[in-house]
Amino acid sequence: MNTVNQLKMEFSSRPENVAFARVAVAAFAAQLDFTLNDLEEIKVAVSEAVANAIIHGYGNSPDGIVRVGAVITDRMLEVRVEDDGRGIADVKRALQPSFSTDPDRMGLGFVFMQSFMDRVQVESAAGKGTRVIMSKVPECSGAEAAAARAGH
Amino acid sequence: MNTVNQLKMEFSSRPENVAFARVAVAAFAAQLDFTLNDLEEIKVAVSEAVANAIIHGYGNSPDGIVRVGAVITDRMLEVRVEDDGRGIADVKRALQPSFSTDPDRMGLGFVFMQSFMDRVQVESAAGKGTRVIMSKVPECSGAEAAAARAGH
Amino acid sequence: VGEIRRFLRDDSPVKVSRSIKETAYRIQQARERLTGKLGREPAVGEVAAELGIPREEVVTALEAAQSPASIYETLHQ
Ligand SMILES: Nc1ncnc2c1ncn2[C@@H]1O[C@H](COP(=O)(O)OP(=O)(O)O)[C@@H](O)[C@H]1O
Ligand SMILES: Nc1ncnc2c1ncn2[C@@H]1O[C@H](COP(=O)(O)OP(=O)(O)O)[C@@H](O)[C@H]1O
Ligand SMILES: [Mg+2]
Ligand SMILES: [Mg+2]
Repeated sequence: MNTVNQLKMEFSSRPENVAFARVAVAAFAAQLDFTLNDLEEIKVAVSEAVANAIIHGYGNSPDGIVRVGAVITDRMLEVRVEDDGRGIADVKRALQPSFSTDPDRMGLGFVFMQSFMDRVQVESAAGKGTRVIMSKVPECSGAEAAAARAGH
Repeated sequence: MNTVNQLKMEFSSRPENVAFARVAVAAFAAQLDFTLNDLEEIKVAVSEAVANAIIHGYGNSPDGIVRVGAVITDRMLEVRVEDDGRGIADVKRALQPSFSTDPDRMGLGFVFMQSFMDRVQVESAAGKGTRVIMSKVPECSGAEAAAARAGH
Repeated sequence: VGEIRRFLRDDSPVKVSRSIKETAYRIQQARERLTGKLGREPAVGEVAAELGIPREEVVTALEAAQSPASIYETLHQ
């Protein structure tokens, strides 16, 4: 079985949409056998990526559009968060723990994404917008865990 | 203040996405001062429209795309549910209570939409897909209710 | 990153602290309390403020409470 369920969303770069995007992606992801803890982690990762698009990508202007895509295949969730904002000149540096271009921020967004998702890829360049692609596979759970316990 | 917050979603015409769309639209609508009861009504209306797109529009094939848009202005939620499916030849007849082209169904979907939303408009033609546009204004509540009581 | 992950898992404020059903129950209680106090149905923002949770989380908790057998049970805490 290699079914694919697809979701694409686009919304205004308004801060109130961070919470919306978080619960929407979690509601979609809940179709896979994620644990509660997994879903919480996905919510944090999505919040961080969407907040970055709004705050850094669009400099808090509400006129930008944030695109969030989610794909569910048999065993995996992939989430994309994209903006057409100012982009990141040095992606490697941006990914460093506690690096931030804003002295008031903690610079831990990418660290959270990397800790909570299995894989995180960042595509960006100055003036070219940013795309964050993250994926996560449910921990051994449900039927599978039962089967594992039963020694199958 | 006439701010606009916009959401556009596209997803596969799979039955599991009815529940997803319902929660996503209600979560987005929660930015307005709807009561919990209003939000329940919005969920039912969205469920019915999305279910129609999947069941009738695409004849339960999972390969179609359902588009759901939501716009929040200062005082109002507008929701659009669109499919590129088989369309409705006679919209007026389809809107009649208990009319259904499927003898196993109750034909109450449009009745629910019309009773739970303030306004429902259906644009469709045979072979041309279907678009349902619904809007709802929060009942007098919050600041406004307080102002009303204070006699403003 | 492995260590941070462990740290966040063990100590995160995000950690699952309350059951979904409990949150849904608290929402219903807040709703009744506010209805009494305000003399009308509270708006979702008022319920959220009363409980100190985001508006969106009120929506997902209620979905869970309504269809306890559904996948949305796993959605909210
Ligand atoms: N979507 C984006 N557009 C532009 N710059 C970004 C984007 N996302 C991240 N960045 C850059 O990467 C840095 C690190 O991001 P992050 O780890 O989330 O920390 P913080 O948001 O606290 O600054 C940000 O300070 C910013 O310079
Ligand atoms: N998106 C759609 N595409 C094609 N036909 C539709 C669509 N939505 C509704 N219809 C038609 O309108 C009829 C009435 O819809 P509804 O009131 O929801 O009742 P039911 O779904 O129980 O049949 C359906 O039986 C169907 O023939
Ligand atoms: Mg950040
Ligand atoms: Mg119907």
